[in-house]
This record gives sequence, C-alpha cells and structure tokens, in this order.
Amino acid sequence: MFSIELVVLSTLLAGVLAYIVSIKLPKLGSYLTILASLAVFSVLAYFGFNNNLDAEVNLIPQFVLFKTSMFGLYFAIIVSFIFFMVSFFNPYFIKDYKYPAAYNLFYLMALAGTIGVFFASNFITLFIFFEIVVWTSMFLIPLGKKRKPTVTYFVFSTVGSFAMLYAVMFTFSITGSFDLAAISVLSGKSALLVYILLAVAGFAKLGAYPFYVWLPKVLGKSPDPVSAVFSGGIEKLGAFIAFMAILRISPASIYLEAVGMYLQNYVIAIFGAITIVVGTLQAIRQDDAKKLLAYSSASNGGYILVAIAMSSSISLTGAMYHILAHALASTAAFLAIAVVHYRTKTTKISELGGMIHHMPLTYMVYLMAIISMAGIPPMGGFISKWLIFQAVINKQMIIVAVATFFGSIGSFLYVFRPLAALFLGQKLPKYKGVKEAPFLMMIPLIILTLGSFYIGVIPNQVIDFSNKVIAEFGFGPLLMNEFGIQGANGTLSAPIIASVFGLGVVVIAIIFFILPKSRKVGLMDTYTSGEFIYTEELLHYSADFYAPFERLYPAKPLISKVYAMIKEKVNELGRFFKYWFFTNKPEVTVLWIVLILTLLVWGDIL
Amino acid sequence: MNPVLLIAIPLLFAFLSIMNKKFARPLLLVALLLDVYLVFTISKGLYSIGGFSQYGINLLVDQYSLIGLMVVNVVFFLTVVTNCKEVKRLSTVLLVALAGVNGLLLTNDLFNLFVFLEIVGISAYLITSGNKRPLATFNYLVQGTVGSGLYLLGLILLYSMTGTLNMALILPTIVDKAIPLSNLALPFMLMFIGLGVEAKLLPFNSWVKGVLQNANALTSVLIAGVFATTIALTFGRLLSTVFVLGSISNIVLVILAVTMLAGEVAAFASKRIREVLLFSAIAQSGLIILLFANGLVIPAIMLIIANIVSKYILFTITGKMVDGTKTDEIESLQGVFSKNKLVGFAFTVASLSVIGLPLFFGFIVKLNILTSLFSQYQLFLSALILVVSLIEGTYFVKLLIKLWYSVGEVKTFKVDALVKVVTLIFALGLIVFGVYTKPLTDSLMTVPEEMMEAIAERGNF
Amino acid sequence: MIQYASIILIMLGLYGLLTNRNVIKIIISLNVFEIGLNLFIISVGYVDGGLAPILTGNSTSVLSFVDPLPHALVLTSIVIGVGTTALGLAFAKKIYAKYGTYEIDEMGVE
Amino acid sequence: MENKKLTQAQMDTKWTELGDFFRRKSIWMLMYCTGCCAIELPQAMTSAYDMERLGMGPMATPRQADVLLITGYLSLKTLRRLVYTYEQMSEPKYVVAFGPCVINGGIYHDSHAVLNRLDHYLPIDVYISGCMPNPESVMNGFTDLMDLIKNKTAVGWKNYRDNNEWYKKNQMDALGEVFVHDEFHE
Amino acid sequence: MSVILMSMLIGLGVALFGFTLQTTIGGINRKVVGRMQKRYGPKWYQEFLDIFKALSKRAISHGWIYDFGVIMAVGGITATAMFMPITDSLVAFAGYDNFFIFVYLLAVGMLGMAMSASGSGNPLASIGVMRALTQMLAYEVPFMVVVITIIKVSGTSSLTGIMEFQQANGWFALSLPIGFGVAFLSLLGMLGKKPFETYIAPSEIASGPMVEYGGKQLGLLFVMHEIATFIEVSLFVHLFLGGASNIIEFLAKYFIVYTVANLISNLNGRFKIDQVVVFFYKWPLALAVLQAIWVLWR
Repeated sequence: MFSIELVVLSTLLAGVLAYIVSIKLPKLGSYLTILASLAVFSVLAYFGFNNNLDAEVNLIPQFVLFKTSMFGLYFAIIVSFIFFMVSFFNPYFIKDYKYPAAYNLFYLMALAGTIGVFFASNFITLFIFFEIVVWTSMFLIPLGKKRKPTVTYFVFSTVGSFAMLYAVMFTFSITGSFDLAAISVLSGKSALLVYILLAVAGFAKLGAYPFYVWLPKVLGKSPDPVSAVFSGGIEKLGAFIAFMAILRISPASIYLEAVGMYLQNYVIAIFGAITIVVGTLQAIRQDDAKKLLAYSSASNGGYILVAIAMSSSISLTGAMYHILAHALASTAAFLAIAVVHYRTKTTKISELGGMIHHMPLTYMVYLMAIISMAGIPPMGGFISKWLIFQAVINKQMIIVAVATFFGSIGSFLYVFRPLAALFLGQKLPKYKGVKEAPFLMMIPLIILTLGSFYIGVIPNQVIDFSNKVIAEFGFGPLLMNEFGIQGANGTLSAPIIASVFGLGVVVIAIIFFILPKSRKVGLMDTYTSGEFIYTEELLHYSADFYAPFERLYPAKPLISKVYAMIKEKVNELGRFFKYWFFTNKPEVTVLWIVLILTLLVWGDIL
Repeated sequence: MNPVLLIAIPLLFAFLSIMNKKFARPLLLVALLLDVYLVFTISKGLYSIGGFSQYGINLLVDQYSLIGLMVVNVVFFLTVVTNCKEVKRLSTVLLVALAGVNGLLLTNDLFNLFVFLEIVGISAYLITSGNKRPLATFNYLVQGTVGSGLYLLGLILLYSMTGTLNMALILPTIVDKAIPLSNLALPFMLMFIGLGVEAKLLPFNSWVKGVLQNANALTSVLIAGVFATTIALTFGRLLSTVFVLGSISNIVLVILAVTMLAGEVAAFASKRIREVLLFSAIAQSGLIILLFANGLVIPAIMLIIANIVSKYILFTITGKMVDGTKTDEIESLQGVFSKNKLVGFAFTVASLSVIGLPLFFGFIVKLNILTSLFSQYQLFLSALILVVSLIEGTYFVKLLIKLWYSVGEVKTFKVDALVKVVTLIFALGLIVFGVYTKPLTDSLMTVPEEMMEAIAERGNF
Repeated sequence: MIQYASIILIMLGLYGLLTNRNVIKIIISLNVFEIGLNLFIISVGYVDGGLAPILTGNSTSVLSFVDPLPHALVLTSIVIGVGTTALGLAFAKKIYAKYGTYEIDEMGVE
Repeated sequence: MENKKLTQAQMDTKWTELGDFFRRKSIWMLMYCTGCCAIELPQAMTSAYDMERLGMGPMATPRQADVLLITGYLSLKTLRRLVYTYEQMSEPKYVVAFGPCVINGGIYHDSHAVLNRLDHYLPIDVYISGCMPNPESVMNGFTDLMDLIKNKTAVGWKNYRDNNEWYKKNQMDALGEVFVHDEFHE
Repeated sequence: MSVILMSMLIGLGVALFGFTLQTTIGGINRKVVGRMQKRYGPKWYQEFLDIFKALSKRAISHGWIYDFGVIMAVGGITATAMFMPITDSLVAFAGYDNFFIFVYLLAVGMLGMAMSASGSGNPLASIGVMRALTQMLAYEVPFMVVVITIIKVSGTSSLTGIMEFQQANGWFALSLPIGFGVAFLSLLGMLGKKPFETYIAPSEIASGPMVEYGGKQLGLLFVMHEIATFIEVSLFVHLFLGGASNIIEFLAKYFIVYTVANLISNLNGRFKIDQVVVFFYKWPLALAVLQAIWVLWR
C-alpha cells in the first residue's frame, strides 16, 4: 500500500529540498528532480498496476480528498513518466536559467499538482491542484529567453480554470456537493451550462480551437524541457477534463440521428476538427521547429477531442491510446529538438542543416517520433489514428472525417520539414564541431523511442488498461484477439504489420547489399546543372519550405486578431475609466455625487 | 480592560507629543505597543461611555471588531516600525489617526462614527500632505469633506425618522415604526455615498489616484492598507446591521460592480507600478463592499485580512523600491527582484495571493467568496468576479515577470533588514493560512451571529 | 421653511464646488455647503412652539422640548468644519507656494 | 584482406559484365546541347526515327544517365562544366561526340574560345560525323555504341580512370588556374 | 506461427507478382503511348531492362541515410504490397487487408524515399519532395472521403470484404459514379500522371526527388515505383470495379485502369503545385462530400 497523499506531499517536499540544494548547487538539484520524478513514476506504476494505491487523506487539511481510479491512474502514469523522462534534460539546461533553484522547485511542484489532479475525488481538490499546475508551470516559462508567453499562458489557462471553477460552483449550488459524481446528476439547462464550461476548461488546457493560441507561444518560447513537459504532460490535463465533461454529463439535447450522437458532442467534434485543420495549416508554415511541434500538439489535441466526443468504446480507446502515443512521440520530438538547441543554440529550421551528420541518434529518435506522430506503422500513433478513423467512419461524420484526414496527411508535411531541412540537407560549416547528445540526454530519447515502438507493435497491454478505464465510464471493452484489435469495420494486427514491415526491409536490405557497392561522394557533389556552388547554405533548401502551399491561406490565424482586439478593448476601457473618473479635478467626484442623487430624486425611487 | 483606552491613550499621547516634539516618536511607539497589547487582552462586550446606556455613546467589542482591531493595530504598528524615518514628522498625526481608526472600529453610534471618520480623514489629509503634491491632497480634502458632509446629512435624516443614533437600535426602530422603505432610500444613499468616498468606491474616488500615485511606503500602506481596512470594516458593519438598502440596492450593486471592473481594467491599462497597485486596491475595496452588501460577512472579513496583509507587502516593497530607484515606471524597473530575491519572494507571494492562486491565502478567500455567492445563486456576480480576477491576474503576472526578468540594465535598491523580515513573515503567513485556514475560519464562524445578536438583544434594552 | 433654506444652501455649496476652479473659492463653497448642513441639522430638532430643553422638574415640559441632540451634534459638526476649513486654507497656501496661483487651470498637469 | 579486395574488384567486373547485357538495350542519355548539332536530336527521338525503340531515352541528371552527348563545339568556359558533369555520372559511362568541331574545332578552329580536340580532355567512345549529322547518322552512331558495349570495347570510362593524370593535366592546361571568389565570380 | 510464415511467403510472392505485372504492363503502356504518337515504341520488356541495368551500375552514395532511406522505402512498399489481395480468395493475410494499412504503410515508403532524397543534399530533391507531399495532401483527402463512403456502405474496411460486397451488390463504379470519377482523379495524382506530375518535372527540377539517384538506388526506387503503382491501381480496382474472382479478371481490369490513366496522362499538360491543391479542394472534394452525404443519409 502506498498513499497518494504521500506521493503528492513527498513530491512537494522533494521540490523544496531541490530548491534548497540548488541555491548553492543547481546541478545537484536538477539531479534530485530526476530522482524524485523517477520515484513518483515508479511508485505510481508499481502500486497502480497492483491496485495497491491508497486514497486516504490524513495530513492535508480541509477539503482535499483523493480516490483511485483507473482513469486517473492512466493519466498519472503517463504524465509522471513524461516528467521523469524530461527531467534527464534538466542538468544540462539548468545553467542557462536565471533562477535555477526556482526551476527545480516549480518542476516538481507541477508534477505534484498533476498527480493531485488525476487522483482528485472532488472538484475542489481537482481545482486546487489544477491551479497549482497552472501557476507553477507558468513560472517555468519565462526562464527561457522570452517573457511574454507567460502572460498568454496565464490568461488562457485561467480562462479554462475559471470556467471550471464556475462549473464546479454552479454544480455545487444545485446539488450541494463537490463530488466528481455530482455532475452526472445534473440535467436540463444547468447540465448544458456545466458541460460547456468544463469543455471550455478542457479546450483551454488542451489548446483546442479557439484557445490554441497559447500553445505555439508557450511551447515555442519556453525552455526546451518545459516545452516537452507541456506538450507531453501538462497539456494532457485538458484531455482529462474534457473526458469528464463529455462523458459524465448528459444534458438533454437534440439527438442527431444522422451521426448517432448528441448535438453538443457533435459541436465538440467540430471544434476538434477545426483545431486539427488550423493546427496543421499553421504548423506547416512555421520556421521555428518548436513552434511547429507546438502547433502539431494543438492539432493532436483536436484528434483527442474528436475521439472523446464520439464516445464509443472504440473512439474512447482511440483517445486513450492517442494520449499515450502522442505524449511519447511529442516528448521525444521536443527533446530531440532540445538536443539540437542545446548543441547549436538555435531552433530555427532555416538556420540549421545536416544535423544528422553530427547527431545520428537524435535524428533516429526524431524520425521515430514523427513516424508515430504522422500515424505511420509500426509506431504507436498508427494504432490510435486507426482507432479514431474507425470511429469516425462508424459515426459517418463526413466533415470531421475530412478534417481528420487532412490533419493526418498534413502531419506528413509538417513533421517532414524539420527532418528535411534541419537534420538532412547540406552539412553547414558553421556547425562544424557540433557533437551528439550527451549520454544522460540519450537515455530518455532511447527509452521514449522504444516505448513508442513497443506500443505500436504490441498494443494489447495498453488496450487492456484502457478497457478498464473506459469501463469506468460505462463503455464495453474493445475486443482483441491474439494478433489484432477488432475495430468497427475491420481488424488491425499491429504485430503482423510490424513483422511484415520488418520482413520487407530485411529482404530489400539483403538485395541492396548484394548489389554493387556504391561510391561515397560528399554532399556538395550534387547535380547543379553543371554550375559550381561552393557555399553550403546556397545548396540548402530550408527557408519557406512549403511556399507554394502557404500562399493559399492567410499567414495569421484570424482568431489571434480577435484576441489582440480584446486586449486592446480592455486597455481602452481602462483609459476611459482613468480619464473620466481619476483626474486631479476636485469637482469630478462632486459631479458624480450630484448626478447620482439627481437620478435618485428624479427617478421613481424616492 | 475598557476598550475606550484604545482611543484615549493615543489621543492623550498626541497631546503629550505636542508638548515635546522630541518624544513624539517614542510616544507613538509606546501608544502602539500599548494598543496592540490592549487589543489582545480586552474582552468582548458592550461598553457605554458615561453610563448613559443606549442614550449615550457605546463601544461594542465583538468578534467582528476584535478581529478588525487586531489586524489594524498590528499592521499599523508594523507600518510605523518599518518606516521609522518617514514617521518622525508625522508622529502626532499618526497618534490621532490611531485613535480615529480604533474609534471607527469600536463605536456603536452613528454620529460618533462621523466624528471618528473626520478624525481619520483629517489625519489622512495630513499624512498625504507629505507627498509634496498639495493639489492632490486638497482634492482629497474637498472630496472627503463633501463625503462626510453627505454622511452627516443622511445621518440626520435617519435620526429625524428613527429618533436614535445607536446603530443597534436603528433596525429595530425601523421595524417598530414601520418606516416605509422609500423614505429610507435617501438617507441610506447619502450615507453610502459619504462612506463611499472614503472607501474608494468608483464615481467618488478621483482623489485616490492623486494621493496614492506619489505616495511613499508609509503613506500608501496607511491609506490603502490600514485606513481602507478600517473604512471597509465600518462600512461592513453599517451594511450588515444598519442599512436597509431596499430599493437602492440595485444602484449600490451597480456602483460596486463598476468599481470592481473599473479598478481592474484601469490597472490593466496602467504602466506605473504604484498606479497598478492603487487601481487594484480600488477594485478590491469594491469587492469587499460588494460582499458586505450581499450579506456575506465571513468571506468579506477573510478578504479584508488577505487584502491588508498583501497590500502591506505590496505597498511597502513598492514604496522602498520607488525610493531606491527613483522611478515607478514598470519598464524601467525591470529585473529589480533579481538583486533582491527575498523581497521579490514576498512581493510574489503577495501578488499570487491577491490573484487567488492555491497554496496562498487569497485562494481560500476566493473559494469562500464564490461558494457563498453561489449558495445565494448569484450567477452573474460570480461570473463578474471571475472575469475581473482574470484581468487582475493578467496584469499581476505581467508585472511579476517584468520585475523578475530584465532585458537590459537592472536598477538596484536597498531594503533594511526589518522590512525584509516583516514582509517575509507576512508572506509566510499568507502561505500558512493558504494551507491551513481552520483556526481563522473557526474564529470567523461566529461573527455574523454575534452581529445579529447584538441587535436582537439590545432592541429591548 | 428653514429646511428648504438649508437645502438651498447645500445646493449652492455643491454648485460652487462644481463651477469654481479657484482654490479659495472652492473652500468658500465648501463652507457654504457645511453651513447649509448645520442649519439642516438644527432644523431637524426644531419643534413648533417648543421650549428650551432644560429639565425643570415639570413633567409636561418634556414633551414640548426642542430636541437637544441635534444642537449637541451641530456643535461638533461646526468644530470639525472649522478644522477642515483651516486645513484647506493651509493647503491652499501650500498650493500657492508651489504653483504661484490659486487657479487650478493654471497649474498644469501633474 | 588482400583476397577480399580482389573479390570485390572481381565482383564489380562481374556486375559490369552482367549489366552490359541490359545496358546495350537500355541507354539513357544526358544531352549537353551547347552546339548546333543538338538540333538533330529531336528528329532522332520523335516519330520519324523513334530512338525509344532501341531502349534509349533522355534523362534529367548525370547521376541517372549512361551516355553523355556532346553536340558540337565546346568552348573554354563550358569545359569545366562538362568535366564536372562527366565526373558526376556513375560508371560505366560513355561519351558520344557530334560533328567535326569536337574533333578539330570545325569551322571555329581558329577561335580563341573554342577547344579543338575534345579527346584530350574527355574520353570519347563514339564520334558522329556530319555538320550537322543527319538523324540517320545519329541513329547509326548509337547502334555503333551498342555494338561497342556488346563487344566490351566501349572502355572510355576505364581509360579516363586509368589515365586520369593525363586528362587532368590537359584540362588544367586548357583552363589555367581558376580563382574562385564565390559562385558568381571566378 | 507456421500460418504466418506461410502468409509471409505468399505475401512476398504477391509483391513479386505485383512488380512483374506492373513492370510488364508499364512496358506495354510505353508501347501503347508510342503507337499513339505514331512511333514504334520500345519493347514490352523494356522496363525490366532499364531496372536491371540500373541495379547493376556502380552508384554513388551520399551517406548512410541516403542508402537507409532507399531500403526503408522499398521495404515499406514491399511490405504494403504483401497485404494486397489479388483476387477475393488470393490474399496473403486474410482478414488483415485493411484499407488503412495500405494508406499508412504506403506512407512509410514515401517517407523513406523523401528522407533519402533530402539526405542527398540536393535542393532540387527537397523541392520535389515538398511538391510530392503537397500533392499528397491534395489528392488524398477527396479519395479518403470516397473511401469512407464505400466502407460505410459495405460495412467493412477489408478489401476482400469490399470486393465480396460488390460482387453481391454491383460495382461501386456504377452505384457511386461521382465518387468513382473523383477517385480516378485522385488515382492520377497518386500515380503521378499528368497533369499531376509536378513533383517529377524533369526539365524544371531535374526529376525532383530522384535527382541524385543513379545505379542501384535508382533501380530500387524504380522497383518501388512499380510496386507502388501496383498497389494504387489494385486498390482502385478492388474498391470500385468489384475486385476480381480470378486472376484473369484482375489482370484485365488492372490493364484497363492503368492504360486509361496513362492515356489521359498523355493528353495533358502540367499543373503548378498550388493549382493542384486548389483543383482537388474545389470540385472533387465538394463532390465527394456531397456524394457521401447523399449516400449515407439518404
């Protein structure tokens, strides 16, 4: 038995300890974060799998209550794993931070917060830990080079968490209970309100349309480990909330016969679809590798939303699977970019090139990650996308299907861009002495890649687990046999695909090596129509990669203009109040007094 | 112990201090120490001065005023201690102010309240005259005088209808005599406006900017922390035990809501740190009065406590910062905390508490506010509060990030150890209360009952 | 009757506050306002044909007394008013010392 | 080790021999159309003579091509490009030269800018005569090349490899030393 | 286990069959086109000669990723072909011939080739890959919408299942004529036939992704291209033309589809890449969606 409370508290304590240690020895403190997150992950995984977690609360006062559920456990294990993996990068980046001690503290606090969210038994607990995650992770962001995204993140996260708070309080005012189960009691308009508010909370955290604006800013500009943690871990809180909102609340509404689902779910699916399309389109045109991955995170969040909104066994399994697969792949991709950033000090695709010759392992990790993100076998992303497609087709949602396919194919485009221009292409001379990732960084890279591969080849264990999870929501398990997953209209056998793929590659490799040996030539020795090119940069195609395609749609998403406008309006309002009410003229107050009294006397009030 | 000592000692010392200027500061400190000691030793009850029972002036010590006295006196004491240098010239005034503040919290008589209001007001004008901005102070004086005049007018109207000035007797009398609500609207509105001027409610608060914009640590903490808290508590008592808002409640609610919104929005649009904080203070006081107007006493008191503590930290540090760096433009203050980490920590904790993030006291307060508002099914108001605190959070986060991270050259400022220790203790207090609030909530539990009991008991003296 | 007069005075005071941009004039308006207020207070205690509120042992006289409390209040109020006026004038002097004028419009923006 | 290297070389020869069987029926051309003889290629390719029936076709890059067509005179400026392109082709590779200009400079023999003898700089497998050569002789030239491949006598690429120093020296003599500033200024 | 081994052998056979078939038919088509242009045309086995010649040449290599990409590309495509049913009974992995496997496993091959091409360091190759990917984004979505309709109507995504459904209920080419047309356009895009061959564009970007290949890598990529064509055309045959119950039928349908596509290709010029995108997202997508809505919610 191990108590959740103890996990949360000891993580917090470890954070404080790491803080104290890192005041003098930042690097040691960052090693502590590795140990602490390892401990959290292993405890959760070990006791969680053995159903041995204890939800009792003895030490934390007041209204904090925990409970164990497979649902929470699934998320907690994934997220703590991501935190653990990313923590390996901390020792290398810690020296770049202005406040290393604070980084270590907030890193572990954010971990504790996420664990708290996933095991919360009532909404107050959920909200408290949710907000803890918000503000601790918020302070991780400005440690990078840019300060502005912090505010953006705070605003969007807070919109989400306040929406949730309102929903929670509203539920409380009706049912008189903060329990998680209370929302399922609601009905009618109030249920719809709570549904919308919780969905907004999930959307905001997951970075779905129209709240995706924070993702590229935050993930693009914050320190690299933080970006990875956000993309793989903290963003998943949104999926957690969206799950609860969509599956636990059943507001009476119109049942759409054609797609076999309720209107509000359909609207969520449409929003997910918009997220996918917008995320994909924007990711295609990004020049910053991290921003590109950030938009891809938004787009993948859209998949998760679509899958949840369809709420059938197969789609929910798809959602759960996608959460895991995306967490692994996206973290790996972010970490790979982090290695490049660490070695070259830039993440601009147009400035980089030929990194594969310096860091082949990082390249392989990134390659595997994008294979998973693009949903290509034999990686984890394929299975989740397959499941989601099965569900989409089953529900015959054409518009959503168009969006999902668009996102799926579009993901080839954007994931390929860093691959082609950053890792491949000419070996630029300015990065001459760049070395492969340090040993400690390689560990998480390799583990994440293997994990992604493992769930892509042998999905049974994950699906077993997610069957237990969706059973908690009252959905039947997804059928499996020895080789395959039974979908709505077909069977998928990941091991067979993987082995056939392996066979194909082996056969071709044998043929390849039998054939005459090739002559090695340099990268600059390429066909240039007989022209002589001596400068590597001129032979490197990396800027404006998809220029012909990018011409077809506007550069800035419309919604960001709307947000800029809102900000400007608030400012204007502030200046208005300052002008009319806060002046140095003594008569202003008197004027207002007289006006109000006149109003009183004149009106029927007296 | 008789609570009248709380008022009498400072007044006496004030006279003494005029005799000999040299002893002014020590006298102030002694008076403060005595008051702090007294606050923690007086017992609850109703004390009538001169034995006139309900005909004379009464001082009421119940849980409500006790909490108010403790908070105000302690913060007053610490403010004086941490700003010893600035105090020198103002010792007498501060003694008078102390008497006024204690009187406001203790008195149970409407006219007596007016007198103390004027005492506090005049001392406030004198305190702010130290800013070297005579026009702003004059502005404050005019508005304050008009405000208290209106309060007096309302009071007299009320007296002419009910025939009593005893706060505990007014409600019962209104019920007894069955005075129509429409007759009561004018006096209560006048009193509301009168107090509203001091409580920084929106259309009546154009003085705030001029006064606090250029205030140093002492002035700003006293005006925005101590006086604001006192006025808010007084206002709260009036709103919960005296006022019958009836038909004007809509106007009142609109005024309060607009105060809240305008404060936060104006702070959002501000570029100077003191402006940001003063507008934030306006919004906070709007929220506090709003809670009182809705009968939510416990959350309001919690908010007052959270507010005074965090305002103490914020204004003290800002004052010292501005003193040290000679600027209050946020842009030119960038990164100041990187050289003063402890101070920065306290400032950060205070701001996070004001925003209402968990692990800090402000969160508990916010949760309480919303829970109580929702138990009244006040959907619109709570939505407004959330929107407003989103704006608040935005500019505070922006401010914090700017103060911690610099782009260019970093200005430095010195803070003496005492200030550091006090602000740190307060910051830790915010954290401790944020994690473990039970003693406070327990002690607040009885406040509304006691307030109502006082009316019920003494309705039949 | 006197109540109306006092209300008119209060109005005049407020009008003066609204229209005057001269520090001294503002203080005078403030005084007018306060005088109106004080008059109003006294008028509240007035009883038509009442006696001075002096206890003489005659039990019937109590009923026809003028209310003594407003008189007491107005004393305090006048004192406070004087104090405020004095303070206001002191500030006016300071303002003059700083800006060299009593006209608010001529002081420029702070 | 010695043994293995030998087998490697033998392997290559084996592959070449095997490839020659296919190659003589599938020749991919890279056309270096600087001279006027190029005008005759379209006729040879299109309906009238249909080069494709012999398995020949145009290719876009030297990497893919088997045979380099030099259609006409060659100036000093273009020699560098030509050598560069030739060296980019994968072995086995052949060169077919059109017209008299590549043999002795033709009508441009006294120009300061034209090279007179191409075979000093690149190994030529087949010359096609005529100024300009008519399509029949072009086709004839290609069938000759196929016969040469069949007879294993199209060994220009081996000569170039074996006598590389000589070729390089000639090229250097013709070109002089090239000072490279950047892509646009030599 | 032995069942799977057997299946794998059959699968390899299918891949080999597909390669042979497409290479032959490709050769025949070159002849057909030659005749169309009043030429004699090459021999029908010309493509085999080309490929084997290329394989035997001594190639160049731009580094390990250049070779690895080729292996991955051809391996991936071979693996894809192994799942492809030829007739309704001749299928290597019965029950697993899921439509999505083809779509995504095909992508492995594409990714491998793109990777290898970019690894060569030639910017023209990268441009070609960029165009290929953009074109893929264009044609794939309308095609998928049509296929969803088919899957939903037939209730299965297994190709043999769809075949059997059509044999019982008539071809989708007849029952979904609009979708058939759209899918045929998409097929042209997939095969890289004109007007959708912007990514090869020999005279503009020197054959795009293939610019640096020569020798065995080029040969293997030809092999890959043949197998990929086999997969795409077979998919079309199985999805719309009722599949085949015996090999002859399959060959006939396959030949017709490929030849028609090739003939159309020879009558057309070339789109710019953004025109391709706009083209596919205008009418084909709209028609596909309309048809899907009409068919599914009738």
